[in-house]
Amino acid sequence: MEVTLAVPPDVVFVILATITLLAAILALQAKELIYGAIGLGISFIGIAGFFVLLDAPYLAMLQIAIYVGAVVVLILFTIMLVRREEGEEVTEKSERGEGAAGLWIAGLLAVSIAGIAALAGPNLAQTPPNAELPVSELGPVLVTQYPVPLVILALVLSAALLGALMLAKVER
Amino acid sequence: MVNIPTTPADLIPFIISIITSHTFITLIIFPGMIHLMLAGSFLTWYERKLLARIQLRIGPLYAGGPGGILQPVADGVKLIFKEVILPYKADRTLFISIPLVLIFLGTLPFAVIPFGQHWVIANLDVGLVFVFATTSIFPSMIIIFAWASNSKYPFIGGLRSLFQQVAYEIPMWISALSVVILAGSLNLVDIVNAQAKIWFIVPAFLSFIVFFICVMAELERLPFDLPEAEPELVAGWYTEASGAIFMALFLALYLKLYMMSTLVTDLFLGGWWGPSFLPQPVWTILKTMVVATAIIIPRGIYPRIRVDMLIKLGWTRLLIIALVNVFLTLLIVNTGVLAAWGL
Amino acid sequence: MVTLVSYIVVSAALLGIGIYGLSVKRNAIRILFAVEIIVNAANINFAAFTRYLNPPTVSGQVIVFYSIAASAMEAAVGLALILVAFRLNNSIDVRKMDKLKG
Amino acid sequence: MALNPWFVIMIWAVLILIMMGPLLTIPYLIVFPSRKENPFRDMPFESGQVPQGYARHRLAMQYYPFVLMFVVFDVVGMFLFAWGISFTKIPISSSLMVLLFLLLLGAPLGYALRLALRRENW
Repeated sequence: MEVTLAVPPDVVFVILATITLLAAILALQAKELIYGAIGLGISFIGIAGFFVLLDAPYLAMLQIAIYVGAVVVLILFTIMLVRREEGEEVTEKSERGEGAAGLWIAGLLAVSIAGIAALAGPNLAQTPPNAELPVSELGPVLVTQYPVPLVILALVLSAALLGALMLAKVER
Repeated sequence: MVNIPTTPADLIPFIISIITSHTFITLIIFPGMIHLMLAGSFLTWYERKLLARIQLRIGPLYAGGPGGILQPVADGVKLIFKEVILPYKADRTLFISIPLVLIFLGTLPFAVIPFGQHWVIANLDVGLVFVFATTSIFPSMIIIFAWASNSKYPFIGGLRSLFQQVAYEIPMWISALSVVILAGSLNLVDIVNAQAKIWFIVPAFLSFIVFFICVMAELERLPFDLPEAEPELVAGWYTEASGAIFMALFLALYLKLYMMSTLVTDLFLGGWWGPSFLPQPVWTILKTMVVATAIIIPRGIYPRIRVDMLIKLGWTRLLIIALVNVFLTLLIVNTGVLAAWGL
Repeated sequence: MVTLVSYIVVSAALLGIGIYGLSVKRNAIRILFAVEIIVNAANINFAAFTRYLNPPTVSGQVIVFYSIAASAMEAAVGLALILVAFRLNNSIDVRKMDKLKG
Repeated sequence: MALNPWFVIMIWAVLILIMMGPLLTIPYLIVFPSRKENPFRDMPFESGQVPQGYARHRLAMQYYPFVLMFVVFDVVGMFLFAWGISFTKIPISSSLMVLLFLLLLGAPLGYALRLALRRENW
């Protein structure tokens, strides 16, 4: 019997989903904000794993380089800038059952979306069609088919950079 | 592809077929674990010996072997059995686990870095970006470790380290971009194969200079070792590390040095290409050692630069030179100069 | 068996976690975490749909690319706002950010 | 070999953890059970002084603009890689669009640097 020595994708998917969801919960529930940022980073890495499963390896690398490499660094930096010496300054206690209400809303939303998807499931594609997507596919499409969003992206980047700098600058 | 064993008699051929498979050998022996451990510990000895020679000292001598080459083993044994001191009010979980994460991040990129045509663990299509993505996680881990130490020197050093690595990552990527344009691929094996006729150091010389400077800054080597400036910050972000934690950080840093040297070799110095009287991996390792020597030597020679000079060098000069060189590369590729050189 | 629905379920769960954080948390940085989680939930859906329903083209990946870029910028500006709020109020509790001026 | 490279990388990652894990866990197992509290030994190093005050001070504001610029140029860099691998395959007019993109980003970069390098702003 010939087999390929490979873990079935289902197992990888379940492990990735568990890691991603648990890390996302850690990001929101951890007592210390630093742990929250670490949880957020792990969650991003899990999502990069999903991109790899979805045959988008360049997106996975983009996700890690931009989110884990840059955004998490910026978040850590800001956390260290806004700490007060007495420790965690925001009490996360909910008033009058706000926490329960939020949980209900979020759970209802998630369950309803998942339910609709599951109902529509038989009509959707069960297995991905076999299509080899070379890595170099994304670049030409970005540049040749969507040139206008590119210029808008440049403007958004400039606006964000200058806006954030002007905001954070000490005013005199 | 192997046959799954059904009887106990089949088990032994099964195991043998796994052990002798190419993937297994690459994982465990050559570009894999054993080679990396040897290379990492060899570099610690090599740096000490080289610096000693520069300063007219002898360096490690008594640990056995020629020139005390067993010194890393002695150091390792000593450090493993030393006491691990947790600073007062340090964050215990992070303080213990971050060194392991740093070793992990230092070792992971070797999966895609080739040492020969077939001597690569995983021939990944996005290899170069994989290396850059992995190394870009280092700064956040360092600042978390520094924060976890709950001490002033590590915190200042960690902030400096974060800021410096972040500042030099962009010029590094953009100077690697001209190599990517020349090779037309992100796969490191393809990039080296594209250098069979001419090494990329020739058409992209400015990129090589920028990349090399950025590598030195990323590795926190002199003259860019502000994060661990000994006279000012004791030992920078690993001041509080002791015993096994210190050993892990040390190993991670030297693995990163080896990784970056190999990357320079593969991107600019033609990887395994050389006269064929030596096998391919030997050429890669020889060139890597030359690059590592060039990275280490300034530590014995140069003073440290100031923080504001560091900023200005990284963000104005190097970035602009790298961008200019991308345009030069575009011109070279478009006007067909390279075709005359056989690329 | 991993189908398109599995990805949608994971994405919906992430969205739920994000909405929960957005509605309950008081710490401005945690609210930013929640926003990032929601954006990522959407990104998974784009990549999954373009892989399963539209395979030879990569238009979904292009959207994810722009989405990642935009959310990185959103995080940059959001964190700058949080810095300013901290400077004004000496706190990053969103309950205390209820003054229109200063 | 028919193995998926990502699968090999996964094996590699697990292998690293298996081989390097003991390097750190064994010393902890040896050291920690025998520990007693000792405030003098656990004191943070401060060149012989007794440490005072809070260790995690907010003194990083001067570095903030550079981290911000890094986030922006990270996006630009990753985009440039996507374009760079396909440069020889796309028409030159499309590449001019990328040059426009870079030129549009040049002016804010210069202004941001001017803001960031003035020490009194931070």
